[in-house]
Amino acid sequence: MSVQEKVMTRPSDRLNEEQLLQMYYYMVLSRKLDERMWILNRQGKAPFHISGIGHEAIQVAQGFAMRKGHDWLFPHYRDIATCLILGVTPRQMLLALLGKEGDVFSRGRQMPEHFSYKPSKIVTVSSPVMTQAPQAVGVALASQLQGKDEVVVVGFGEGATSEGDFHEALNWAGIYHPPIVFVCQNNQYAISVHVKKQMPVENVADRAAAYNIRGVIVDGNDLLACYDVMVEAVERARRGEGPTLVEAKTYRPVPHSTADDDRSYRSREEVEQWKKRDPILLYEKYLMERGLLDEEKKAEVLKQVMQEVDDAVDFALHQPYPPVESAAEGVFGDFHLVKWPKAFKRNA
Amino acid sequence: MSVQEKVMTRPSDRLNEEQLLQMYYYMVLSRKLDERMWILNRQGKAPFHISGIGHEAIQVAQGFAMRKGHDWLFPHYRDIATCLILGVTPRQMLLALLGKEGDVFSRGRQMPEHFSYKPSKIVTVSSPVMTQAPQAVGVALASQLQGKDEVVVVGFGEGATSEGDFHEALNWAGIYHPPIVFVCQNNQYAISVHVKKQMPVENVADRAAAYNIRGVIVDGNDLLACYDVMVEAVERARRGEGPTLVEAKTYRPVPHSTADDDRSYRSREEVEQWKKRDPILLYEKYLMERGLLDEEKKAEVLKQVMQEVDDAVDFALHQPYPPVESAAEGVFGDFHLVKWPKAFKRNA
Amino acid sequence: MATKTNLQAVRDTLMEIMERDPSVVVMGEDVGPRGGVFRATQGLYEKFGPERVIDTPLAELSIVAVGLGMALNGYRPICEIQFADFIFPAFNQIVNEVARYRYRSNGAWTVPMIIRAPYGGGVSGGLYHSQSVEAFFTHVPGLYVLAPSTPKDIVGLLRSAAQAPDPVLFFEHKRLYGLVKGEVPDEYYEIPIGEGDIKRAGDDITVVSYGMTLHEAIKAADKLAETDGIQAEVIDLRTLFPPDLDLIYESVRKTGKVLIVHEDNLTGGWGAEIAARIAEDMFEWLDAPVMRLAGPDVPAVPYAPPFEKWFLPLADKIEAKMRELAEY
Amino acid sequence: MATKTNLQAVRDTLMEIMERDPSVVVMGEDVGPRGGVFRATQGLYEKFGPERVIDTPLAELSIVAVGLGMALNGYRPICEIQFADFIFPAFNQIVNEVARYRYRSNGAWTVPMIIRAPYGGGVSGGLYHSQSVEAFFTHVPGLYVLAPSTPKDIVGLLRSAAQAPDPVLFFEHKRLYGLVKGEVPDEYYEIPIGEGDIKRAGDDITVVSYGMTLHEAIKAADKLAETDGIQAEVIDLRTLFPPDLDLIYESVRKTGKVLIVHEDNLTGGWGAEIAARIAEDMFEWLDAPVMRLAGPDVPAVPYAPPFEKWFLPLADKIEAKMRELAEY
Ligand SMILES: Cc1ncc(C[n+]2csc(CCOP(=O)(O)OP(=O)(O)O)c2C)c(N)n1
Ligand SMILES: Cc1ncc(C[n+]2csc(CCOP(=O)(O)OP(=O)(O)O)c2C)c(N)n1
Ligand SMILES: [Mg+2]
Ligand SMILES: [Mg+2]
Repeated sequence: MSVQEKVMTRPSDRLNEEQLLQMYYYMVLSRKLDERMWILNRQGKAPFHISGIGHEAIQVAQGFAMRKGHDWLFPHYRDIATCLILGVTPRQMLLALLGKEGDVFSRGRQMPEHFSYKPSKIVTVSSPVMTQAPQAVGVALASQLQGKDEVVVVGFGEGATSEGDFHEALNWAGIYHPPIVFVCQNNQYAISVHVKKQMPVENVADRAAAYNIRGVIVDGNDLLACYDVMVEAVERARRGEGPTLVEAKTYRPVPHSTADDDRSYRSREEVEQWKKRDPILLYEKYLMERGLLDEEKKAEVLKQVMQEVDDAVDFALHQPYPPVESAAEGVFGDFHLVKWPKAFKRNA
Repeated sequence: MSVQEKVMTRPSDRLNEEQLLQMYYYMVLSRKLDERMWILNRQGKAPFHISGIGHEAIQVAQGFAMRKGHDWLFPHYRDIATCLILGVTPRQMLLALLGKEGDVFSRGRQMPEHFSYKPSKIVTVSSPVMTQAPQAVGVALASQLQGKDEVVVVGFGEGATSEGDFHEALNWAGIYHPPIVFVCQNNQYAISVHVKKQMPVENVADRAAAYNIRGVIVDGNDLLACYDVMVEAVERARRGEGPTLVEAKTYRPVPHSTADDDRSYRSREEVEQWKKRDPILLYEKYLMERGLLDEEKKAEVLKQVMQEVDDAVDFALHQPYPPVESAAEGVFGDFHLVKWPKAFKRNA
Repeated sequence: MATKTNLQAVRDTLMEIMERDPSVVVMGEDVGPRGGVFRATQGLYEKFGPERVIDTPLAELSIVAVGLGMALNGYRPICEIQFADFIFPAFNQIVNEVARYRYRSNGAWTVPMIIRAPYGGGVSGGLYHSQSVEAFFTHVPGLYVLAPSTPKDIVGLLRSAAQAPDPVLFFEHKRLYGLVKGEVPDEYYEIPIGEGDIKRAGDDITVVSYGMTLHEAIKAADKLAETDGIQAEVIDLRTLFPPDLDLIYESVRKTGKVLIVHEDNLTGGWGAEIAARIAEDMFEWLDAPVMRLAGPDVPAVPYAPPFEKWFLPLADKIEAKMRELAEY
Repeated sequence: MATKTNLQAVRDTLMEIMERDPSVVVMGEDVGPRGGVFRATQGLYEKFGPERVIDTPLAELSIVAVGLGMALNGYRPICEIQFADFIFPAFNQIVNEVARYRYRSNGAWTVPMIIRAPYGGGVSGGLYHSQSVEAFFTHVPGLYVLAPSTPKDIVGLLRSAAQAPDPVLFFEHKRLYGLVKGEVPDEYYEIPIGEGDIKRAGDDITVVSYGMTLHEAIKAADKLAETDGIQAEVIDLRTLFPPDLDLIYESVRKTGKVLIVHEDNLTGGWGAEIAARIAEDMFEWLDAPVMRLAGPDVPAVPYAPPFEKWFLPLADKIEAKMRELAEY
């Protein structure tokens, strides 16, 4: 096989023009939605937002590598782009941002970006980091035992890998080989803590060997490189060839969240340097080189995106909050075999 | 340097006859004491015992590699031999077995083999496995920060490495490089669970690479091999050359504890096979080959050991239990800045 | 009617549940060929094989978390924590995750699973094989907490737990495993979660308990009836959350006096909540202060036999306290 | 006298303690150059450097465990848990280890350390940045649990905590960090652990609280005095364990009526223990049932602004409950 042929077997080579432009569309949509959420926060309209900016390449890649509604996602809290691809609408994102009625993630109970959308098998996110990893192993184990061909994708940051949950999840994954892909978005910081203070090895993926699973490093700002790695990992898992730990090297060009100020822990030069490798810039360059994008088309996409964003914001701002009584509901489900004592006043 | 010279630089080559026989003495003492504890349990005199039998080579090795009273030990609960070497007496072991007054570990509060002896810097053992590992890192970090030349040795079984604490401890150790030696006594079983169900890699020591620390595998039944590895690890740590994860491959030829029955999970053949590699047998063979031991000397050692064991048992059986009021003491220390409300009846 | 020990009740009911419901898996340390360190899962592995009876790595956090994940994807896991003392590595997963999945997803994601754990003292287990941990969980909205202590109640409540759409903590007192024997009806029955049980009728004082101290309280009550003619009504909470206040209040309306007994240490124990509820809701009915008798405020049950006796609220101590209450 | 916010009180006192005691180290996530996510450790890194102000890996279990180890070997660590909600990964280390070292080694090994954690709602933190977790720890023998809520109390209690020979949990209400301002005496003082404080005198009813609800209770009391002429005595527990029952009982002897208010959910909250104690010990003095007002039994404070208001026991709800009690 010639080098040329080898290259042509990359999954991304099988993407047609429409798909390539769809990916671009989701990158821009995610970015613009995200930027607007920052603005809404700065305007005092949204109490909090945690951002996916700069992480869109790996996020879009994983979304496209998955079978929508069939595979499972335990998202990283930055995975706005992935969730959009899997079926969450911009309106739903905004409703969650504001805690409004219609928030499909939690009906106003959770902070923004705590995604949850059962029709898309997006499993509810919580804030304590890394708890989702061993849970995702459980879902994958269940798929395996039932002979289903679902794959589970679970995301997290590099900082979270210091938690014991990471080790336990990978250990189980190594033992049972369920269909799971661990995706680490290594953006080099856990809030202010640089990855060099976080772990004594260069790469998170180097740790895969300790669990006898595949570890792969990819440029997390290069969409198609991410796509290739993700498709391979997902399809291997589907074929029963076991778990992969993917490490996407990336950067967070914005503060950790709207509550953060990153000037105390890193230089502006470092941030500016990385902005030159913005995943959207890189992908635009690629598309332009391939002749799939020009300024006109760019403007068109942007216009469409901004319409969606405006619509979502407008819609969400005008929705009511959920009725206050609803906050007390659903701590337990209905169950015919539970007898709630009358005298036990549930004060909720 | 010739092969011969290289061989002669092993730490064990520097051991003199007396030291070699002392090591033998401790192996036998630990074994005989341990066997007697089983008997006391079977006689209904001791509620529980967890055994070091078969693990004496690595335990004696680590004891001799440490500076007594200077280095710290967070023992594995099987480390009877190590504790004896570091200064715990057979009488104290027996008092702890029976929960009698004079038990230096806990004054009757903890189960047997929950060692603790501050004069020897043996830190109090608890039952939840692996909790000690990150604690030991803290002690080592404190030594490092204070520029002390103490080394911390921390022991555990291979099963316990599945706990998140293991990962967190090694991660910190890799980041800070404090003077610590992790010693895993891999006896291939965690109660009934074989190591193959416990972890997806062949060796615990293989995991050291994930933390950028040294990993060393040693025949855990070969005393002098263990000694060489332990001295090197301890002295490297002392010289500031960082942590080592030592994996001593061994076997538990007895049930997990007096509460276990190992026939449900492994064959008698397997156990018998391993008994042929009993660390005491191997070491006796070595000493005999070197002309340091003969049947007469063996009998002499045994006699001395049995006297100590008999004395300890006899002594402990005749000691009283601690006064019952003492069970209520020492939940908190005296502190001039705490005002215990009079009306707050402490029901202890 | 068959006579069974508590242990047999657990084991037989697990067997029955697994036979009936193919989505049930049992997972935990040594639950496979070893049959559990208390033999509570004995025979399951042989019958259902390694895919439904899973010997897990030594890692409680992930026993619970992997169980949770399986519950999301078609299974109903019964996770065993070998000793309740070792449930704390899984605390984050239970409190922040298992208990909150339903609420935080507004009912979209639910976690039907059981976490079983042997608890309690009286077996020379020292500080780390004797703990009572229920009060850490009864405080957490989103968890059912059960602690039956007779074979009949174990069977009936385990059957109910195995149908619950929400997580259930199922605590089994390890000292009672072999100690308590009782009749189990042959016909199928369930005991609703949240229903207490009067284990001994009486109308002088009310005693509320569960676990080992329940049995001690019954002993004490019988003794007291004999010696002093005082008739205590002994209520077995069985379900700790939600607690059957209806039953307790009914009894208090009759007796006006109530004593709560548990093995867990007093301060912040589950008895505090029960006492606070009675004191508030039944204020007008009370002829004496709501009293509590519980384990001392030391870090769990110490090992030496006299210490263990000192720690545990056994019949003699309960009897004395009952007398004090009756005489108030 | 300087006027400080709660946050400044924490920060300045940490600075002072580190200056005075070279064995003190501060460790936690983002406590270094970032100065903590709430800026409670701002300036420490610049002053004391990376050996005494340690940015740790993102791992609460080992923040506590490594701290414990350092405490064994010459240091007095002040470990920060970034949000109380994230203390649960360290639960095993705190409950089974930190709290038990002294007792299990019969006093040979001790653990002088502080674990600081911002807690509580009112900052749009949703289910995982709003939790009150104190009741999980007040139940555990071997831990001091403090929750001061004014600058003066924070300074005085943090100074005491930093000299304790045993572990101290130090909870700081995050909503109050910037909200509460108060005077801090210039001269050095300490506040003993275990001493409550009457924050508002009165003799009609007694209100016991701590944290944010303490401030709300004072507001409610002032309002009630104005509108109804009812004088409530508001007691700030400050130290949760051991609780100053002396002070409470003295007040109850005067008022005969007591209300306990906390933000943590009602069932199994720390108020249960306080209520149970009062109900038992002060039975003869009570003219009304011991009442409690607390957060609802849902898994923590939900996010949407109206939900948050619904959850928190704010002044209006407290006022209504006080009136109910006064009128009983
Ligand atoms: C258990 C836990 N501890 C602390 C936090 C607070 N916290 C939120 S995000 C974060 C940093 C996470 O860093 P990383 O895993 O690298 O993900 P990133 O935010 O960089 O994508 C921290 C410390 C948390 N959410 N959970
Ligand atoms: C956290 C925790 N979970 C479970 C147990 C029960 N337990 C005691 S020893 C043991 C097996 C330990 O195996 P390993 O670490 O290999 O050490 P070994 O006993 O073989 O020396 C188990 C499961 C425990 N002590 N602590
Ligand atoms: Mg990061
Ligand atoms: Mg082992």
